[in-house]
Amino acid sequence: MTTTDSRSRNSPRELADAELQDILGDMIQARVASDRAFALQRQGRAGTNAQVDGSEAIVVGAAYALDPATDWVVPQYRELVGLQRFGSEVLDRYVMYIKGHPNGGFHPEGTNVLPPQISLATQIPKAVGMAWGKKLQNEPGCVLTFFGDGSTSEGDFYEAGNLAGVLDAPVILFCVNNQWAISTPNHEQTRASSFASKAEAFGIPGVRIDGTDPVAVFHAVADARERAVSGAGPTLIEGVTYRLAPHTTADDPTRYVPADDLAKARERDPLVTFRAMLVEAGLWDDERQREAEAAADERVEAAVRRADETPLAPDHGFTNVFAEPTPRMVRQRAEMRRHLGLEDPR
Amino acid sequence: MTTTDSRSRNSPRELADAELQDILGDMIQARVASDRAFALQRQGRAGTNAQVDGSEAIVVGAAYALDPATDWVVPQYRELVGLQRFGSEVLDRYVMYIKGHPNGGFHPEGTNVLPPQISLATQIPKAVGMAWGKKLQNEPGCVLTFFGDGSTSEGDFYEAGNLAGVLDAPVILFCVNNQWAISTPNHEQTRASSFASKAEAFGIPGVRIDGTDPVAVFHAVADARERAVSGAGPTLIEGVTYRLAPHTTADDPTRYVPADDLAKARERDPLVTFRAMLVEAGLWDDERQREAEAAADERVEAAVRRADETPLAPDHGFTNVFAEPTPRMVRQRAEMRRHLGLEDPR
Amino acid sequence: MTAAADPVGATPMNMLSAINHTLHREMARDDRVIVFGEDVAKSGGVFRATDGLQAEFGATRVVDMPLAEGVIIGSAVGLAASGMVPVPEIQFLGFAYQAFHQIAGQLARLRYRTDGRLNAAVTVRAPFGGGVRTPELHSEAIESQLANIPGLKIAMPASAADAKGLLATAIRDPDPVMFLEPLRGYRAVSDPVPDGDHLVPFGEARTVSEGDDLVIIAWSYMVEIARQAADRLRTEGVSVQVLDLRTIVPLDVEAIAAAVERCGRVVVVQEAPETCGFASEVIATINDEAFYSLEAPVARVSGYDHPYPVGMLEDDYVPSVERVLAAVRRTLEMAP
Amino acid sequence: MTAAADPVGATPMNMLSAINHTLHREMARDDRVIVFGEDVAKSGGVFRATDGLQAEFGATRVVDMPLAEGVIIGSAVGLAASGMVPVPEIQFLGFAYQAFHQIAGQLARLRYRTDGRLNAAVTVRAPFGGGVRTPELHSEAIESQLANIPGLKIAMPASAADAKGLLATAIRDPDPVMFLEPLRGYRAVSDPVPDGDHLVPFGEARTVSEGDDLVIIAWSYMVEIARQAADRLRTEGVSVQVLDLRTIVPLDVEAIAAAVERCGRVVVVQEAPETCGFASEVIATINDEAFYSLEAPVARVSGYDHPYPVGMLEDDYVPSVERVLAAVRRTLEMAP
Ligand SMILES: Cc1ncc(C[n+]2csc(CCOP(=O)(O)OP(=O)(O)O)c2C)c(N)n1
Ligand SMILES: Cc1ncc(C[n+]2csc(CCOP(=O)(O)OP(=O)(O)O)c2C)c(N)n1
Ligand SMILES: [Mg+2]
Ligand SMILES: [Mg+2]
Repeated sequence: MTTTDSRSRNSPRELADAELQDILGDMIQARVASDRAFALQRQGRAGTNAQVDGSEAIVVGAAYALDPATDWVVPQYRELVGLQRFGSEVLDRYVMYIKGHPNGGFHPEGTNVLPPQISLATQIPKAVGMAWGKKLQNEPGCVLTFFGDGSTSEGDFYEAGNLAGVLDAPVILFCVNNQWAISTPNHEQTRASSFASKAEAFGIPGVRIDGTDPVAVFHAVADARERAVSGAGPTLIEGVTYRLAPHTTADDPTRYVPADDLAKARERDPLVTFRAMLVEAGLWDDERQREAEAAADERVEAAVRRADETPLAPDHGFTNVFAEPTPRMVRQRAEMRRHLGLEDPR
Repeated sequence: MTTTDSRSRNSPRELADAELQDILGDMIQARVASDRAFALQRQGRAGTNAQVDGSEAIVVGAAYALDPATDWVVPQYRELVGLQRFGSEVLDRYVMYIKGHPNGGFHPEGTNVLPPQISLATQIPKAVGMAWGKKLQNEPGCVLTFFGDGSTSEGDFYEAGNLAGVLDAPVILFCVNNQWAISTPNHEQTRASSFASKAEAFGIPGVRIDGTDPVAVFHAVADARERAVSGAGPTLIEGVTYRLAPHTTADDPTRYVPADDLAKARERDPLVTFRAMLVEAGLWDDERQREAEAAADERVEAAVRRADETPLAPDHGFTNVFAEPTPRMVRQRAEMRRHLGLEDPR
Repeated sequence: MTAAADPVGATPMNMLSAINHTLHREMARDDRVIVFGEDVAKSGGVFRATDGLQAEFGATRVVDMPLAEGVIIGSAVGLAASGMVPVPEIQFLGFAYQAFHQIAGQLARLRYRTDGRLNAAVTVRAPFGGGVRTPELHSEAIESQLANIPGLKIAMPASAADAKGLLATAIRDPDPVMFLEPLRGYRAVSDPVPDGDHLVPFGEARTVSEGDDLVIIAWSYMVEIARQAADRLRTEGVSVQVLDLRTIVPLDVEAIAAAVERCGRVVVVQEAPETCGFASEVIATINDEAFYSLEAPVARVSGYDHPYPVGMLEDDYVPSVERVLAAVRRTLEMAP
Repeated sequence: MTAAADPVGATPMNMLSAINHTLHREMARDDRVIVFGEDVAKSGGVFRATDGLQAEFGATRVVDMPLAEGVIIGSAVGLAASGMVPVPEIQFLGFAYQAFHQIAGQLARLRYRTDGRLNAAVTVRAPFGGGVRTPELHSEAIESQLANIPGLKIAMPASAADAKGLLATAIRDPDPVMFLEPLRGYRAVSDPVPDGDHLVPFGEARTVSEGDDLVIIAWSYMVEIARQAADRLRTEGVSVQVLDLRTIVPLDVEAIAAAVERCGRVVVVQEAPETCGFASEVIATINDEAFYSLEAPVARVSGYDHPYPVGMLEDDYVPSVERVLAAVRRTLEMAP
């Protein structure tokens, strides 16, 4: 059932020119935001965070195949910077998130994106449950969840994939194969012939595509979405790319990534190759590039500013555990506020 | 990589006549012990237990393909009655086990069988670890673990299968597909085309065989063992059969098993079909059948007697948690003994 | 400390019937309620707690799941995020361990992590508890491990009426509730269950029998053991209060403090092993709230610090009326 | 209450170096020892705790595993059954939840279930603890949940010397040990570590500073907080004992009782949320063993009953020197 998508990267059939340009714009923004997040960590203004570098075509290509009004994205942790299509809130909140601000997990009604997930693969059962709930409630649309190559080794991936198959859940399981799980390469992660081939275990289609090509990603996700919303069930997609940055701001990949491999991967940097493709098609030039970068910078700066300006209550942790805090929590909160010299909470 | 073994059930090539007779003898003993265990529960002399009915060919056929001196069996819970080849201790301890006697989990050095496992699929990672340990210590032999069709839905199965592939561990993963997980049939368990096909996710061979034919089982396990001990890695085997008894002594299958299906399955009862095959080959007759049943009865009765005679200390639970109990446990044990009017432990 | 119900009448039922009856009612009341788990649909559950639900509400609302506790809980979180009201069953609480990452990391945190955007209005039903000769991991009382996970409410009914009232409250509660059912009480505990809508609020303990020489604090089936002990002591002229906590999160700290203030002497009974069982938290709470009222150390009657034993040993492992009586007598004898 | 070591000399190290040094020594001493986990081999661990091991002992004894905590623990149990001495790493303790079914149901019970035939001589290393701005589930202090699981020993060193001595003891112990390493102590805690063989026996608490007005009981990094508080109090003329439990299972009940008898007043400090943290067990133990010596209720300084918070909130969540000081002062003021 596993197939390798062979659509040529030069035939973006169903995407209009303007969309191709928007996709590159969002990819640029993702990279800019990711770089900025790295810098913020180095300046002590943000915590550990994970760069998107190398996966921009996957995130943005997938986003353009989805309908932000009806579909949900359940991310791992690298993808939020590339989900501009799901609303500007996503970037704003993501910046708060990496700064360790408690509002960072909130997306207002209408922004159909969950916050980052650190506990690997635990988002996959959740995505399947959300898709199941959509089906039960006859809601339109589908759910797409991202997870890494490493995350496919967790029981959650298999349990969820198997259940998705049984339920014909309208869900797209998207494996972002960036070749590495921190220091662990694919061949130490599994002996399966591909991550897509694991779909066999669920009795669902598995598709392996070039994850550096947003058009290939777009088509694969569009096809999977079509299956999902028509009731034909889930699809497992493997997008093959290469992690172009350290695992996170806390990682030193020179200890384990072969320099040659990385150099080769850089030649296929999606920001370079897709730009070249659009340039060749007459859809992009240096001027557009400068504009896109400037626009991205501005959006990112605005998000950082908003995050910096969002007030913070030291006892925020007591809110939103339960709809109403327990008496014990009320007591603890009062103790905390007293200790910090604050008034009792309203 | 998934294959369906098509060796004819009439060509027991590598098994000598005497072995075929021994296999049927052990299958008969398994059924006798299983029936007796059911009766003991009904008499209030044993706890809930699970019958082997329908899986005798799998357990005994597999056991004959293994070397009890070097290989380990890591069972689920139905198989112990059929592992006579691994030593008479196995049956003795199993009877203690179902009676709820704390010695029931013990197998003396040289009996390479773990006790029953209730927490489904948790034995699979353990079996892979044992096989890995064998490899690290250059020990001969392999490890075979049994698990049900339902157990393949647990994360443990996938995590362990994937690791086994990565390590080339000398392990045989044997899925006993008896069509049911309590009341859940195969098609509600997974949409995979077969349980054997899940091997694709691990990059290891998957083999699907007729689990009512001990000769087919023997060959599949013998082949898998050959792969394991030669360093070629693990194999997933699916033995297809039908559960001929209730799930356990506590179950009422008339609520969910279609009577027709069960009737059809009874026609393929391995004890009937394999006996017919041996009769046809001139290797079995009514006299042998009577003898085998009598011998089985006797062995089972002896095991029940031994279990009944094994003394029991109410504070046995404190032993063998740790090599040495903690001071708190020593205190608790003394309290328990005092409460029960027993002397302080030696 | 009183139930919020205003029942028209009441019908005697055992806990199992009360649970089944409540599931029927709640599914009828709110069509977002969905029941799923291993063997809950066609067979009606291994104890028949979900019997008849599939026949009444259909195969999309009462679902037999693949055998995987992790995704039973994980998908429940997703269902809740989508607006459903999931009531998954874990066949035995010991198998909740397979789902601890989903319970602790996901179920307990959906609201927290999304800063209030999404609720996990999930009620996880799971039977547990000893004394009925089940195989391993069917009996384990692990409520204190769950209570250490912030974001979970934990209901542990001891009567059929409370099984109904707490389960209805749990299902209607916007937060995740672990609803732990005592195996031994399924058929052994029977009492009048209010007809009609019956809601027992969380965090309100129940005085099962009045007394002022000593208070026995318990929850789930141990309340029954405590009650029997109190009855025996009454015939000896000893007046013992039995306080049923009903929910351990939220905890009725006031009721505990009031009982300790009145009685001065306390026995806490739990099925779990001694170390880090919920009894320790009760003792710590008494230390916080009623230290100066204590006339003797609080006695704990617990399982022991070894794994829940096999059948032939369990009667000496699970707290018995005799062990509770001994603890009460010892505590009454201690110098103030 | 004293270490069993007779060291020739000592070398100052931080906890991380002490752990790395001990792993090197134990692997050299016993070739059944095998180290594995996520990223422990090629990269030497995300904190470098296992740095250099693969270079020294080869790729079969130091192994990068597929990303799956359940089978990391599950295969460790099997390795132990086969005669190896596994030292798996869980990259952060919060991800032990993915393996709770293997920890509670298998690791803790191999010996019990086989009635003594097989040992699970496994040491599970896992870092945890707050104050270093890690993402979620990296900080969670869940030791009390583990302590409620019979069959696990739990070591929680607070000094570099103990990190060495307890780790060596854990690896040589025939039973499963959860060896929990404080993230914040990896580099911040540094002290002289005995050269040569250094074994700290389990179940023997350590007095970090002497005093008799009040005892602060702590473990892991909270010992450091307690020590700083005690130092500050000493300058004010208050004499505070700091007792480091070192292992919470087995627990040094005698040392706790002796300290309470001498001091009469107690503060317990833990990183975990208040409800059902190990501090509750300490209080219950004091209630059992030294009730009549208590001059005031035991004070708990804990994390709060909400999930471990995001970075900007954590400094007000994890117990601080200031919160410990406040608890000490309050406790000293209480009427006896
Ligand atoms: C359950 C769990 N185990 C371990 C970790 C620690 N960890 C964080 S990222 C990572 C590697 C993830 O690899 P992959 O899934 O391929 O995603 P990538 O980072 O490459 O995008 C690990 C082991 C974690 N966050 N969660
Ligand atoms: C982890 C876990 N979950 C649930 C159960 C309850 N349970 C016991 S047997 C069973 C069905 C097992 O089916 P299968 O694996 O096919 O084995 P079979 O009984 O058919 O041989 C279930 C759900 C359990 N024992 N362990
Ligand atoms: Mg990756
Ligand atoms: Mg089955």
